[in-house]
Amino acid sequence: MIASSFEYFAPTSVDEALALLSEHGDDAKILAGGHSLIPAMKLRLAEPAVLIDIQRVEGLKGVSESDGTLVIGALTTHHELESSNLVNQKVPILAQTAGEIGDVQVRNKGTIGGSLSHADPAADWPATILALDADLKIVGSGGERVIKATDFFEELYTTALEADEILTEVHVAVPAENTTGSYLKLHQVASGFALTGVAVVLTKSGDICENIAVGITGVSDVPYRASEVESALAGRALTADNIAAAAEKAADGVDILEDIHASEAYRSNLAKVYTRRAIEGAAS
Amino acid sequence: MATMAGPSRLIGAPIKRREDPRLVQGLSHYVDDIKLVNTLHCTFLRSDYAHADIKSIDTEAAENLSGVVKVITGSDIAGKVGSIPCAAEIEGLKVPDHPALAVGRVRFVGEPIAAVVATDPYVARDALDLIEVEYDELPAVVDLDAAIESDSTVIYDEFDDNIAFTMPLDAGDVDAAFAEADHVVSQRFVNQRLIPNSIEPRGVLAEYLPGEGTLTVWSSTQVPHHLKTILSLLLDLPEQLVRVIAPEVGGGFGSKLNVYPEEAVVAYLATQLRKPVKWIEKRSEGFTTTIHGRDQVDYVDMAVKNDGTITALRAKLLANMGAYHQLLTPIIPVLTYLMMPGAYKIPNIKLELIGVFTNKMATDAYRGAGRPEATHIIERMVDLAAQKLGMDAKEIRFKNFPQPDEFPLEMATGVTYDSGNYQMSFNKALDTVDYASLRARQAELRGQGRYMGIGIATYAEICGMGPSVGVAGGGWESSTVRIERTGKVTVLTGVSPHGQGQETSFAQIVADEYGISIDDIVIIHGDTGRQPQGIGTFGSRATAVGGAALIIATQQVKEKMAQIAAHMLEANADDLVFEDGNIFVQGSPDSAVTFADVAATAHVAVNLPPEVEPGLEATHFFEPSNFTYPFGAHISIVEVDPETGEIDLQRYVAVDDCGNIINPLLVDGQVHGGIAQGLGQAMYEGAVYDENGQLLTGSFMDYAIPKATQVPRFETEHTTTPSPVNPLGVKGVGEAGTIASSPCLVNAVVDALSPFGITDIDMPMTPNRVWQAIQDAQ
Amino acid sequence: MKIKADYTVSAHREKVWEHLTDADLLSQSIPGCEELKAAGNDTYEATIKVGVAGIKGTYKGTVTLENMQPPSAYRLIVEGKSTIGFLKGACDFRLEEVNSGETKVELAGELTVGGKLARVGQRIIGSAAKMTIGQFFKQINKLVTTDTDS
Amino acid sequence: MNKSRKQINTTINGEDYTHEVEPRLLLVHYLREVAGLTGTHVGCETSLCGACTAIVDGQAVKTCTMLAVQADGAEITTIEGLAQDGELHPIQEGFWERHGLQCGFCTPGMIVAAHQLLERNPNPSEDEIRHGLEGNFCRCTGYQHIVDAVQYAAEKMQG
Repeated sequence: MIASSFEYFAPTSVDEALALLSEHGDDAKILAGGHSLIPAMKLRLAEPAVLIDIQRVEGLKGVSESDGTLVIGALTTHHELESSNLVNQKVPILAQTAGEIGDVQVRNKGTIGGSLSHADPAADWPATILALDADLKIVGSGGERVIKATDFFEELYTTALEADEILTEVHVAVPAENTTGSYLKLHQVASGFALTGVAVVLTKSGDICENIAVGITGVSDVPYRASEVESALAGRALTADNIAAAAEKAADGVDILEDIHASEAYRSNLAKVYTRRAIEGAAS
Repeated sequence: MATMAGPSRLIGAPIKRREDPRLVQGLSHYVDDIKLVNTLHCTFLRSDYAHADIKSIDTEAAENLSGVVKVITGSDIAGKVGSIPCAAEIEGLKVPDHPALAVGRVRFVGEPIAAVVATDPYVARDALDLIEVEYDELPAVVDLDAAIESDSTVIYDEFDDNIAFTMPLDAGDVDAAFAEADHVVSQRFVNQRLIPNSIEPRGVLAEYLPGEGTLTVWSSTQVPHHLKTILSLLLDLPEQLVRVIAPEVGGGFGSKLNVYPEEAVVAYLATQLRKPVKWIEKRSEGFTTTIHGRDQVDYVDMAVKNDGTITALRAKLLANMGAYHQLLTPIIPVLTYLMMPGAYKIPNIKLELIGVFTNKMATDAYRGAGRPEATHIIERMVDLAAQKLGMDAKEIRFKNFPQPDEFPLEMATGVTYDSGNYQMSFNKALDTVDYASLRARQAELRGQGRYMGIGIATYAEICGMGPSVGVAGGGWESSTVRIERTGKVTVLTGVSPHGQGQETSFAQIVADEYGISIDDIVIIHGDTGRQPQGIGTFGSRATAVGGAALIIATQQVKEKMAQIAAHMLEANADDLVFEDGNIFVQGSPDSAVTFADVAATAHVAVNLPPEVEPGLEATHFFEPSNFTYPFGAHISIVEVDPETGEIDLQRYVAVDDCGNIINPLLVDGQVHGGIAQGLGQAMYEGAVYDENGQLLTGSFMDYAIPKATQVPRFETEHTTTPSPVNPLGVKGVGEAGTIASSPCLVNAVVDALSPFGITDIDMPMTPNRVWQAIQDAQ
Repeated sequence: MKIKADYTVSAHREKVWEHLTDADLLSQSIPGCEELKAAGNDTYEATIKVGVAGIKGTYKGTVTLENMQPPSAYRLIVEGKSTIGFLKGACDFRLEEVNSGETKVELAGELTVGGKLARVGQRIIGSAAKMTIGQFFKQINKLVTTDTDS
Repeated sequence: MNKSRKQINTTINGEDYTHEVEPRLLLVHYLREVAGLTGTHVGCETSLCGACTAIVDGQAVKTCTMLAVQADGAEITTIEGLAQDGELHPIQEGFWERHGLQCGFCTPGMIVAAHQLLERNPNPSEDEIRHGLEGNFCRCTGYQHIVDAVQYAAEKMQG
């Protein structure tokens, strides 16, 4: 309940934050909404010597549209994404995903950037961000770079972010008219994290699946794109049989998590069933 | 009774709670809200091991931390703080020494080893990380079946095995009944370990005044009087100088019906340091070291005839005590043993109850305490028998209920059910759900490949904990009624409510009896300095025993008032009526004296009838003649998703008979909360230890208590069969919902999955477990 | 918790053996190893910062190598404790030369954790262990190949 | 340690507070121990139970998962700030009228969460109420009377 002592800094600009990060290196942690970090600190599972609170950094909040792309500031809260008219109109799966995270109080405070950077293997955002093929803007002392979501999640709780970098923006291309999405999740009943969460982004041409992206969280150490499912369905008719056959591949080639809440076999089953249902949901 | 009460205005009415204004504004005081000047903060270092010898404890670095006042270990308090007591008296019971801080050996994860006192709770926490403990790990005893095998590690050197006690029963002729049975059904049940998790954690604040020699302890407890007595014994202080206050208590569910090491250590530290000392439990501590509930493995056989008559029951009950006995640990499974027949007349019963030590936290009273286990066993067995006979789950129950005119009914287990009409409550439940059409709907859905299930649990339970012969530490309750000089009424009760609402229901009882406004009555509880004697609130006893004590004390004072009023009115006391704040001769309300005038007269004491002493106060100790036996019928409707194992709970109907009802609003609240906790056991909750005795469900991240989205709307109904064992005719309702709901839900899910050939499923029925059961059946 | 895994290292078996059993090389390969000093009998006192991302704990304890059968097999025993709990592992390593110049290392063992780590971390301990072992072999492979190249 | 203490300014229930605090001080401890407002409770350590819910800059938050330093400059409303001039807030009244509490420990957080819910959705369905209160545990009531209480308040607040 009581964290270890730390030095606290509240920079107001990205540059200031980066300078602090360079100065304190591995000893420092970035504090965004705090809803992953503070619980870990209270249990003393995490004991950073320095906390860099970026809440007061200008320009990292909110959603805007520019050239067919939604630009989401890293400090945008789950609640803001859930309730934003722009998001609900342009990329409703983002709002839908946000609404599945934690509870109201957590969504009020937790941020998309914080969640993605923390990379919990059962967090919701990674599935959807992968399915939307988002770009992530990262700044560091060496400058700015943009990487694909598919290159972002590396290992358990480990991302492509270097120690001196901060995720600043998430870029999501506004999908075409004939594209629909669906995020479907089975909650671990205690924590609310995903036992399995499946995000599907589907582009239809008539009854044919023109393009499909499936992001899955909760099933493996690292959230992943179910590429076997995608290739099994792309270019085919969206019949119940085709969808079911493709969804059977949802856990192919994946190292599946096992814990007291769900066995490996059960998670594998959930991945398939939820993938099928999410595709059906997106296709209907 | 000489005097007449006015028309009953409040008993039976849904009066809103008088407790609530302070609570909804955040203005009440739980232990942690009480701030005394110069308070020191205590925190405990706890064992990471389930079973280990302590080689050394190095506290030096912690002691040197700025702000740390004191660090103590088990050896520092040996001989100064007594062993944590167990009140159970069971023949042959092994009672191990239970030091407040471990000495030499630890026996469960979370066992306290050292206490740190600091000027600031943050510093106290920092100090914990500076204490070095060296352990020699020992094999941990975790599995109940394995613990009683001859090759098991034995937890106590002084005992031969891990068996804490055995209790046999052989009533009737069980062997003959099984020999003559048309069918025998057998099943092993696991009644999983639960963690109570009241939302307010435990907490203690103790202050010692050396001049006066008085120790005052504020504790989040259900039993302040027991705590007072036991603390005086543990610390060797005169009992009269120890005062325990249970301030606002944020839920207990049995978990605070106890005396814990932390209470003893904090009180001891206060006497030594001569400053107030406070400890507030962290949730993670609550998970490991506040008592757990249930944890039985039961092997059961039932003999039935072709017509559905149950002729015999045979069972071996393994009950997990954990590593030490807490206050009532061994008693809890005895309630299972006593209530094995449930709502059915079963003449032949053979039982073997075995209490088993393991390297886990102690079990003890958790809402329902032994009866949910019994009800689970009998209600599941009845369904299994019906399934085997091809009989409807409804019919087999009617077949085996006793008739209403058979009560009081002595059962084969030795208890006597006070009153009952099981047919009435069950019929009401069946009518409410329209049972026949439900079965038709189920058949229709099965045709569509959908798995709907109807679950029934009819139950009888034991509560109203008393008489004293059946309750460790006493089964009576005490109440004092005092009418102040101004005519305001003070009630002092020995019960110690922590959410049950007796400040309201008890005031209803008194207001009706005196014909005065409820606003003129104050109910004081939870303070041994103000109400000198009492037992406490547990086992759905507060109204059945404490309310009974109250009504009698109320009437005793009323008789005296009537004498004084009769003297004032020059009338006969027998003719007086108490109504609307006045006392008058029946039929002559115009020539009345006010209730307040009579109170003033009693205290001014210059115009009293001869032989009448001044003052208006009476104390009554009520000793009930028997327990009470509430009953009822719960029905639930579920649909199971066979692909994922998810359960959709669509409807839950509860018909409970708790005797007379004082306040239906409070009764519904108790039933709702009870069902939610039973539902938690059925669907979500379960303490999981690994093979080394590590608790894997040590936080709300892994241990699920039901959330608002995870429970349905409950439909509650009642029938009323008064109890003959107390003057209010009440039975108690705090646990009924918990007792009936878990078997009701398991029966529903098993019913839904019966097309797969599934006959039983363990709790909690998580999606994974349900899905796995379907896989295994296919 | 059972641990079962295999890794292929791009070096001959003797070379891999050497890297897996030499204190200096081990200390360079064990992720988060801050100190590893010999305490006799193939036992080492170690200080290791283990964990994932921000959730790291510093464990002090011992690393013992047993049943040494160079260059094909040994048993590794790790015991450590920190303020958030303890961990104990015993793992059998089998080295087998596959193809030419490649060695397959098979691991089979048990890991137990206790204390707060077990209570709140059960969801991720298995994955974290797997990841840590993976990082260890990645580093071994790197050291071995650097060594070979030089 | 003093060098790292930070001064924070907050407005709590309309009153201004200024204190120097350790950065690790949790907001809930600031409210309870420094500002003396003990209506906000601590029920768990893992940001799940919601007993510590207060409103910070218009958002219901779990004050056990926020540092006091993060609240510098914030406007905070706790349970103690809801009743006005001795009149219960309609949500408090609803909890009283509909028996929405038993032990009362979760109640302040529950009421504050309900406050946020009704602000965003003045006429919620039962389902929406249950979802809106998912971050607040109650072990006593089974939630049904809490739902009823929020419905009572919703009706009353809409006039």
